[in-house]
Amino acid sequence: MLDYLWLIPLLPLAGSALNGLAGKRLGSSFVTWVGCGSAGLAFLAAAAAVLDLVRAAPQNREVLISYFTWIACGDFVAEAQFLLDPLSGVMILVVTGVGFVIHVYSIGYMHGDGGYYRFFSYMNLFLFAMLVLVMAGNFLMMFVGWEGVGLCSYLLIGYYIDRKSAGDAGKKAFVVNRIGDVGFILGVFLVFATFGSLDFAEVFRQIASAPVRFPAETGVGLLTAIALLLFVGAIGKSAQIPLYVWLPDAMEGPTPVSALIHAATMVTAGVYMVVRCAPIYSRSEAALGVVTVVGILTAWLAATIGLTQTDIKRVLAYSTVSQLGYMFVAAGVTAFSAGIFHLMTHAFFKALLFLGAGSVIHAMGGEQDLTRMGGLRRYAPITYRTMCIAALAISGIFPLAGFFSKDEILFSAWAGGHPVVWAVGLATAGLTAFYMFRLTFLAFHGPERFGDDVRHHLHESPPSMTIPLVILAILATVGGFVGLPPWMGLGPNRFAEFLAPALAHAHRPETHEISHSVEFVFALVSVLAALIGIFLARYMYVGNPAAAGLLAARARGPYTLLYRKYYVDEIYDRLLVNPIVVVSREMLWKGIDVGIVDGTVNGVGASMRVWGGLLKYVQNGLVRSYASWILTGAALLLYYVARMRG
Amino acid sequence: MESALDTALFYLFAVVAMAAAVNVLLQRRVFYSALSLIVCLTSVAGVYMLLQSPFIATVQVIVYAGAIMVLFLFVIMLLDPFSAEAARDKRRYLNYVAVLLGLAILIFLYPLLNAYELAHVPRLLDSAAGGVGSVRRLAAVLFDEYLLPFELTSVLILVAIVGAVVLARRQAKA
Amino acid sequence: MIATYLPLVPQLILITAGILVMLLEPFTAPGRKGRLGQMAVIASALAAYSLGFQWNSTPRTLFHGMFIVDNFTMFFQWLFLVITAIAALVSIRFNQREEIERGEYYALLLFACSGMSLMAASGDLILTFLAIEILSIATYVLAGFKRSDAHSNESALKYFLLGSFATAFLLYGIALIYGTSGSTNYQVIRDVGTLPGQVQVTAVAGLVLLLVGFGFKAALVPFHAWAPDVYQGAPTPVTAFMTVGPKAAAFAALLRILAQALPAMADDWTRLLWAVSILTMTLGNVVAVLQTDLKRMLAYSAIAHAGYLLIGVVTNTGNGFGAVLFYLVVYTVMNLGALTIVLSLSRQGDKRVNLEDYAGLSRSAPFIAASLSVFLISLAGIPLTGGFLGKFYLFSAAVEAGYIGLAVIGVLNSVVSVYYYFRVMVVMYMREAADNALPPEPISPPVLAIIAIGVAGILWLGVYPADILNLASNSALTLK
Amino acid sequence: MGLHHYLILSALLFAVGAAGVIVKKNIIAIFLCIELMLNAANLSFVAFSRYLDQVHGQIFVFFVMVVAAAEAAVGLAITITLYRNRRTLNVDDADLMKW
Repeated sequence: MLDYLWLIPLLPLAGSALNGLAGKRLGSSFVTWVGCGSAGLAFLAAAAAVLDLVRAAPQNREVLISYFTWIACGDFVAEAQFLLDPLSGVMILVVTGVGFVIHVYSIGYMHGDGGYYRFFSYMNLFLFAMLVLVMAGNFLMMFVGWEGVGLCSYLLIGYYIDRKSAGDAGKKAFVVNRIGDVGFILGVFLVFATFGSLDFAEVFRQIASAPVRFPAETGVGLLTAIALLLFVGAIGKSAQIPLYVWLPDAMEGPTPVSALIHAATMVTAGVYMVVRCAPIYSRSEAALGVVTVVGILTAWLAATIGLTQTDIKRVLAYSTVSQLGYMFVAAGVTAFSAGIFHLMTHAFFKALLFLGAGSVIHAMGGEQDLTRMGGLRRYAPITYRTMCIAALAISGIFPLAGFFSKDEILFSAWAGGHPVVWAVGLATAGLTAFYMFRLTFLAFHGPERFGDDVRHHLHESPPSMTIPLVILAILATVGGFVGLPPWMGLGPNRFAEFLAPALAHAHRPETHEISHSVEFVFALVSVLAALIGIFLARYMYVGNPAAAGLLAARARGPYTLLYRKYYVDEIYDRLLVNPIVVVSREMLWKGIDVGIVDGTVNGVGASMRVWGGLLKYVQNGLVRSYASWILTGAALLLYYVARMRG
Repeated sequence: MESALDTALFYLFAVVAMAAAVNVLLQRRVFYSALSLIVCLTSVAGVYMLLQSPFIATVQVIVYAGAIMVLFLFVIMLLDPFSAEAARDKRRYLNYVAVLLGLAILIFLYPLLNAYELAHVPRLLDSAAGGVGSVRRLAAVLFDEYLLPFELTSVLILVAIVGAVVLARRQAKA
Repeated sequence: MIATYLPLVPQLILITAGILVMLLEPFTAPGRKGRLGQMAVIASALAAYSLGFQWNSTPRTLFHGMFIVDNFTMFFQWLFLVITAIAALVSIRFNQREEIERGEYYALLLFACSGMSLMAASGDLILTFLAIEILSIATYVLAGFKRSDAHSNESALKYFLLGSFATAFLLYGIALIYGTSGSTNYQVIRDVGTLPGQVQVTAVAGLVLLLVGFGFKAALVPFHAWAPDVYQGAPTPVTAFMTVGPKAAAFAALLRILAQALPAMADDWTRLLWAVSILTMTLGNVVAVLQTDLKRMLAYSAIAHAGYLLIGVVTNTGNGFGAVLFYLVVYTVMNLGALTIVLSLSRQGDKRVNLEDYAGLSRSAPFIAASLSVFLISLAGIPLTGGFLGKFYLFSAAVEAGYIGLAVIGVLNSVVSVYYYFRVMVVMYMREAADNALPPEPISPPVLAIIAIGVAGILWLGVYPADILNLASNSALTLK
Repeated sequence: MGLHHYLILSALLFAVGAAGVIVKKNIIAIFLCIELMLNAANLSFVAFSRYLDQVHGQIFVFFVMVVAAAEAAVGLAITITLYRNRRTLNVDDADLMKW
């Protein structure tokens, strides 16, 4: 199978092209077959390839195939190549596997939508871009995928083209991502300037084999600069502080899109990139510190915001941001395999949560407000049960998937000498359990808070939607078993061992052994924290429904602060957008030309418009004025020469 | 070549040329501007004489001051000979900007021109056969070294003729 | 003997065809003037074919070093011939619609092409000057070809007045350089000032004045102000021609002069152009954000692209020059493609070029909307298009040469540019057409074919650029 | 009487012409100012030619005159078309397109 590696990304691309070009004419069943079929086949191909990889001896678990020389100019060479090693193997399985399930789910969810073919075309394209990203053998190809997912997310988030908010959200996602991409591409340039190559293998080999030239850095050196620039890209793509604002807005897309973006693809790209560049990060203490701090802060902040949100998809969105924070914490404390492990389990249960939420929204006829749900378990039993499993998994209850990965991260933080990080992480785990069960109880338990008209058409979703839920529920249950921790006495962590060859070039700090019994105690503590969260949620939302309202009323200030998401959007508006708008309106517009721009300003557009307004003064349409610019330019250039040489 | 007469003549031509050039700017009626420019061109032809380039000086008077400027005057007469430039100026400040920039160019250019060292320029080309202004030598170089540009001037003129005809032709439709 | 002058054959073909078109014009019935346009296309193809024989021949000069025969010349002549042929082809329908069907139009295009080719081949400042004038005068007239339209008049007037103004600077610069080196031949100028210490300051003043002239032709800030107005007012096929042809020609001549004649002043011109490059890309992008007229928006985007191109010139390395050549090809394809679509969709009177007019285009003309999207994505520099690779190659050449700041500003600029390119796509795909909106003009099959080839080309350049990249770096070799 | 005198005179004429392009409002007057600038460059050419004892500079002057004539023909034609459509020779009236 390894010879046909190119099939894996190309299948979705072909599907996308076919659906995009001919889907409209050939009808929806054709679209379904092509769309899901290409994703399914890609999954099978990926599975076959990874199976080959598993069969190979550990030292042979790296396949790098170059197809053609993409760019060759002077000493700069970039091959079009795909890399399959344990790390990308895990990623392609997750991407194609979860992606395929989401595709199947979309058959039911998007049924009857006018842009059915368009939707599947975009989804396939998205898979393609993500696969290019994870299978890239060099930084440049990775950047191609990196930009590609950004572009596709723009198409998918803005899918409901009639809704202005959808278009805005798409634009926001794209612009924020582009800001991150600047950092990324600059990092890539710096890599090239430093190592003279963009191939992962070559760059990492140079780093690992030249400890004198690239020592582990404690201060800010070249590697730190590269790592931090690349991390800016990761912050944008993986929605970390301060660039996380696009992700909650991305809920404007159809729910399967949210599932795809949040669970299996796009947002995990940043984590993947950091782990892929482990040889760089692990040699820079400063970069690791930044990654850890950003990760843990994001985890905590997003979890607290999640406590108060009432839109079911927004709660999930903030939970994604929070869980991504965990993954970065793992990378920050050099527990790279734990980060990827959590990435995988998270893909299972987060996809499940989103699809479950989609099923609820579907059943409720588009309602997303938790305060208008309640008692749904009677109407949608399969959705209810699978959602419960997902909530238990994300909370980290033994023996579901989330338990193993989250526990490993928290323990690594402690073992790596970061007790504060561990403590905050533990508290965040409690919060996570609380808000996930708050969601579950509000939606499925308690009195029904909706009208009769909604009740009439309440129904469980069709099998094409519930079967994916069940599959994902199984994965969320057993997915953690691939990486059983050593303290269970069943041998070393298999998952970490499998990944090890891909992380061979990473710098290993010295660690001290901690006995298994201590590890066991830590696991116990984190389960306890989750249980406290769950019972608190049960007390407030099932046992004593008045308590929640009371608490919100008592702690008016903090509650509003959280409900308003720390006012971050408002702060961004105030600090960045508004001053520009005000200054421009008061000082520039009135002075120059009132009404050049008709009020509608947002984000980048606003600030650009201000500068543009100033520059329009230059471009006043008069030949004489233009001539004076030419003369000014000539005078300035001459002045320079007279100064420098005269 | 140094003589008091030469110097005196140079300053005479230079002052007249400059005065005429400034007058081109000062005149409100374009007709007078054009006439002033002819004066300027003719004085520069005088400077050419001082530079021992009689042929160029002749061409300057006949072709430049003669033919080309007549074309100008012709068009001026055709369109709008004597109306003064619009008194209302959309950007009056541009006048000051222009003077300022003109001065700036001069101030910055002056040291650069002043630093010019004739001795640093290698004399690579012919200094044979007659003076610089000899028509024979002009022709020899023009039709040998500069054959390609010379032929291309015909294309240039052709383009100009086609362009002028296309644009200035009477509008076909009523 | 005759064989020596074979490299001039393309020029002869162009000029002869131009004269022939003019001679045949009175004998061609109105409504059939398209034939003359086809003649121009055929002549370009013939010239391109005859060029092929010169490729990879030993570099040499003709006419006492006036005319340089090398791969650089060939590369640019091919580029210009392609530009001219496409401009002629897309003009046929447009000119019929706008009622400006005249054979002279195609003759002027051919003459302009010959001027551009000479600019790339010239090894002497005087020849360069004449070639620029042939090109400029032909373009002045083309810009004003729609005589009855006030916008077209104004476009021609602005281009002409400011163009001759800039020409005067250029000429004065040539005079100073002639005075300091005793010749206008590039090779001689280079020999006189082989070492930086031998350069006279007066020659640097000459360099500055040359830069003003070329800065005007290539629309570099602050010599750019004419460009948006002229591009907007000119008939759209002429705009398409002007945004790529003369700009590429200006870069060709500039590269030759800077790298072949004035390498001793590299310190000066890299520093000056460094600043000009930053100004140019930033201003172009920032102001493009404000535009609602698509032609005008593309005009500013053309300014911004000149800034990117300048990065490669500033590096003063073989890789940088190769990147400039490659990016010129990419830029030509995407800009011509985008403007071809704009001009084909516009209605009589060059109407319907506003952003709002593109609402709902994805419904009424899905292929065109998709093609335009590809061109815009490429202009924005998104991967898997030629635009991305071109920019990447330029920026990495800059980083390699140590101009990291320049690369950073370039990247930031390309981020800003995404905003306005994507706005067009948003309007096409996410907004409905107004009820009273004019439907887009149907597009003729040859133009459709050109658009399709352009799309394929831009993707090809993005996925498998090796061929063109080699061609470009091969052609840039003679410069260094 | 050194070469510098001629160069300075040339620069003076050039600067006056350049300023004139901005000062003048009549299209033809602007055009005259541009001719003045070309003429200034010519003066430099002839002066250099004389002092370098070369004939080349004078040949350039021929070419410049050809260019000037060609520009004059086309420029005046453009002016005439504009005048036909707009009945004005004021360059400030040509501001349909801006920003």
